[in-house]
Amino acid sequence: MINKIVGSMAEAVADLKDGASIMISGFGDAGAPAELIEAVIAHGATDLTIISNNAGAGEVGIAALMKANRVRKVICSFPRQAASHHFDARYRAGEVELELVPQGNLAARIEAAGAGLGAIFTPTGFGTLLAEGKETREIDGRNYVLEYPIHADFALVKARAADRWGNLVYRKVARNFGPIMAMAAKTTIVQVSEIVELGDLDPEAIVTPGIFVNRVVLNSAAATA
Amino acid sequence: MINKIVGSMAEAVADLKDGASIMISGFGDAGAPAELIEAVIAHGATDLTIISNNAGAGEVGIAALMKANRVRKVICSFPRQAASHHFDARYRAGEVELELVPQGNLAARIEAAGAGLGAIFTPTGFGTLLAEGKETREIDGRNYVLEYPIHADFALVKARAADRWGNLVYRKVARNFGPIMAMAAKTTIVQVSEIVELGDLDPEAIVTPGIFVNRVVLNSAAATA
Amino acid sequence: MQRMDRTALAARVARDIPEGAYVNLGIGAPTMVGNFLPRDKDIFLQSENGLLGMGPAPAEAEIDWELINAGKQPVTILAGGAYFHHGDSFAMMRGGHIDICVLGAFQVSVHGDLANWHTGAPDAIPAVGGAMDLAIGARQVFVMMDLLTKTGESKLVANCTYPLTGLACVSRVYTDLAVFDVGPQGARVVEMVDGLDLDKLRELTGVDLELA
Amino acid sequence: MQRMDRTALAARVARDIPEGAYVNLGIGAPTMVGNFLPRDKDIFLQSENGLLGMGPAPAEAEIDWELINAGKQPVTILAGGAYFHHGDSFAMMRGGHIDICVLGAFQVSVHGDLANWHTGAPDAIPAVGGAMDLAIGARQVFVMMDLLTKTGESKLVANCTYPLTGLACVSRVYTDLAVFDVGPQGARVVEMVDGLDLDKLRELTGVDLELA
Repeated sequence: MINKIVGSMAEAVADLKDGASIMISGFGDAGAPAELIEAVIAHGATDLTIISNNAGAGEVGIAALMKANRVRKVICSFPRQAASHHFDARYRAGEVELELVPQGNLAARIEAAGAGLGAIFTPTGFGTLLAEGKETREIDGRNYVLEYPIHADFALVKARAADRWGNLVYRKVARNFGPIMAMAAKTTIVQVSEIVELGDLDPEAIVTPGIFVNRVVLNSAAATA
Repeated sequence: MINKIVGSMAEAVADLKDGASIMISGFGDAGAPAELIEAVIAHGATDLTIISNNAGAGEVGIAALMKANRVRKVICSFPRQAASHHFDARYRAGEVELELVPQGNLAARIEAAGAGLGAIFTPTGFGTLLAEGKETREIDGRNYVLEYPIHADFALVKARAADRWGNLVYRKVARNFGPIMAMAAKTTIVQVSEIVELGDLDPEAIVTPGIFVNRVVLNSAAATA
Repeated sequence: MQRMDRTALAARVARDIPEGAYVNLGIGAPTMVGNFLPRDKDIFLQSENGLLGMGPAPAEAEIDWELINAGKQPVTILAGGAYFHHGDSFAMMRGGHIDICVLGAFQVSVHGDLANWHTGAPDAIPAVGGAMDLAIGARQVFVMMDLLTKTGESKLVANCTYPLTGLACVSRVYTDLAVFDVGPQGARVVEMVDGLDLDKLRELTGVDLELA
Repeated sequence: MQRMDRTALAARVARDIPEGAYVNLGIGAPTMVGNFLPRDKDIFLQSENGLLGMGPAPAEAEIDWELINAGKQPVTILAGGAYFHHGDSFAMMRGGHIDICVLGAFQVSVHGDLANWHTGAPDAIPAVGGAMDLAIGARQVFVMMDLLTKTGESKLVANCTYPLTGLACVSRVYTDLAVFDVGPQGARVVEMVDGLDLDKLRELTGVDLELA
């Protein structure tokens, strides 16, 4: 019997290594796997590359990783925001490298990794600073930039519910990067607020089939969501 | 008030032109919009390019288009099958051109069109006859073929249910190419066996949001499915 | 001459959005356009974080922090709305499925180049979000901005000096003093506030202008 | 020497599929492998037409022609199964998420090249389906075939003469007479039917062979 449900957040991230690349779902707080990130901090892994839309705000989640100085590099679209002070400080001190990627290219490059493409020609960013030095090509009268897939060792994802095979459904806009990150990482770890029996999720409405999920952990503190 | 529901199959395809490119959903009969194809035959448009997984089998659907000699070119992955005699005859007579595409490249090229990518490097087909003459590149130690998006003037799709904004849900494996074709065509026309009120479809479970759908028509003959 | 305030400008932009349009409203001032869309018409608001059919702000008691817009403000979903992931959301933009997006700007060139993500200041921490995807993806890009900076320089320019967001992507610029069409032919004045004339506008902007 | 029939061969392949594997079974003989997978273990069958968690054939009364496998035969879905569209289905393959696929073949080279889609006959109408995607996408590609053609030629070859499906993609070849590992080091014999020895097998195939 295959049961992808593990007993604790700590167990879920136990095999993290220093230097790992980690995708983290979320758009702001919605969909951010805060409890898994806490477990990463407790685990102690450092020199991490974080791939996420933001670089953390406030004091929890990615911001806490920043504060603990565990991050070597951030690949994201929107690092600077209200309360991104922990990232800002590390960045200004030269302690964290930033690869700034337009949000849609971030999504498309993550999708390309999940789908096994070698590279994609995307129109986004052509002629801008963010395409400097990159290969470009005119195709059918339009200009494109060649962008490469973003793979990761781990994806940390927040979903609403899962079964023991790792099938996932999400909640409202907390879905955001979860489904595409789950496809792009070697090991996908998901925190959910509900575990359901096999067959309880409508096969027509499963958003992430279990093939893309390695471990599921119940966030027992989830009062809402 | 926006209401994408049209009154008849004939009305749904009324603006077809000779020479149009048409994506047609379905994998075998599952998901094939047989009644919309009948309307295309009745409409009379000819010199069509058909993009579909198959090139028709038996006497209805794409096979009937073949029989009526309306098709100039087929882009598909699996033309030859039991009962593909109408395609076989046209092909052997030199009356229809065939662009044979591996099924996953067909899907990926349709997705690229829907997502606005200019081209993709795919590993499928590298070193085979189907990549002859195509640009290739080694990326991170793996070989890829450059493939271009497949756009179409129309997509004919079969779904299970729709609302007046064109939101769609499908049924079992009849889903297949429908969602990606809906995204890749200038005009997407969908036949469904049920029309529901706005709000009746669960927003978490809508597979094709209405933004990708132009017209919906009820297949009133749909006893099942 | 009577400048339009932000509210009036949002209402002005809203008047150009037809029923049936799929629309993305950028964060900041463009979000206000939503308040002026006619409630009796079906206009579809897309939010880049995975929502189509976005409704107005909820009552305090109904706030759900997993139902927010791209500016991270609480919103609602209309009957007929749908959720989707980020890949599909940006496919909507990049694939040309969004009819109109409304963005703010630091500068717009008379040919439609857009600069709205980075001041170019050496100590600035840049952030781009979805601006570049929207700029080149939406069929029509509307910009909403003050015509002049606080120090009186025109933000409608012959050539952008700030780092670009997208090339030749803006079609219309709504400002507090005038509305312009921009594009290959240069800038055309669609309308001006009372008390302003073409010569005065040329003087304020320093760019070639014709009436539309 | 006792050739394995198709049924025995399917059972043999099934023994090498571990619990937890995500598996795609090609159309034709490979589909039979599903009949020999242990029912008490969770092995996940993917069907390229948009189904994961495929179950056995239904009773006659339960047949649903919108629940079919890639060979267009009626199947069932297990509790815990999921439907998805063709884009996601082939992302599963191409993206390396399928652990094992089992395919038939016209020829396999000792280095793992696969030819299984086209005889190369000038009058043949070619069809490729998902074979090329599976060949290069699955982490392990198992081939299931007779070792010899009806006229006695080996289908395990030094170099394929039929048009290729994929290069260096096959890891293991299950035949009626022997099981081979193929790859960069050439072909290694994993097992043979009773009454066969390495010399005889070298003679039958005409290729370099070593014991694994």
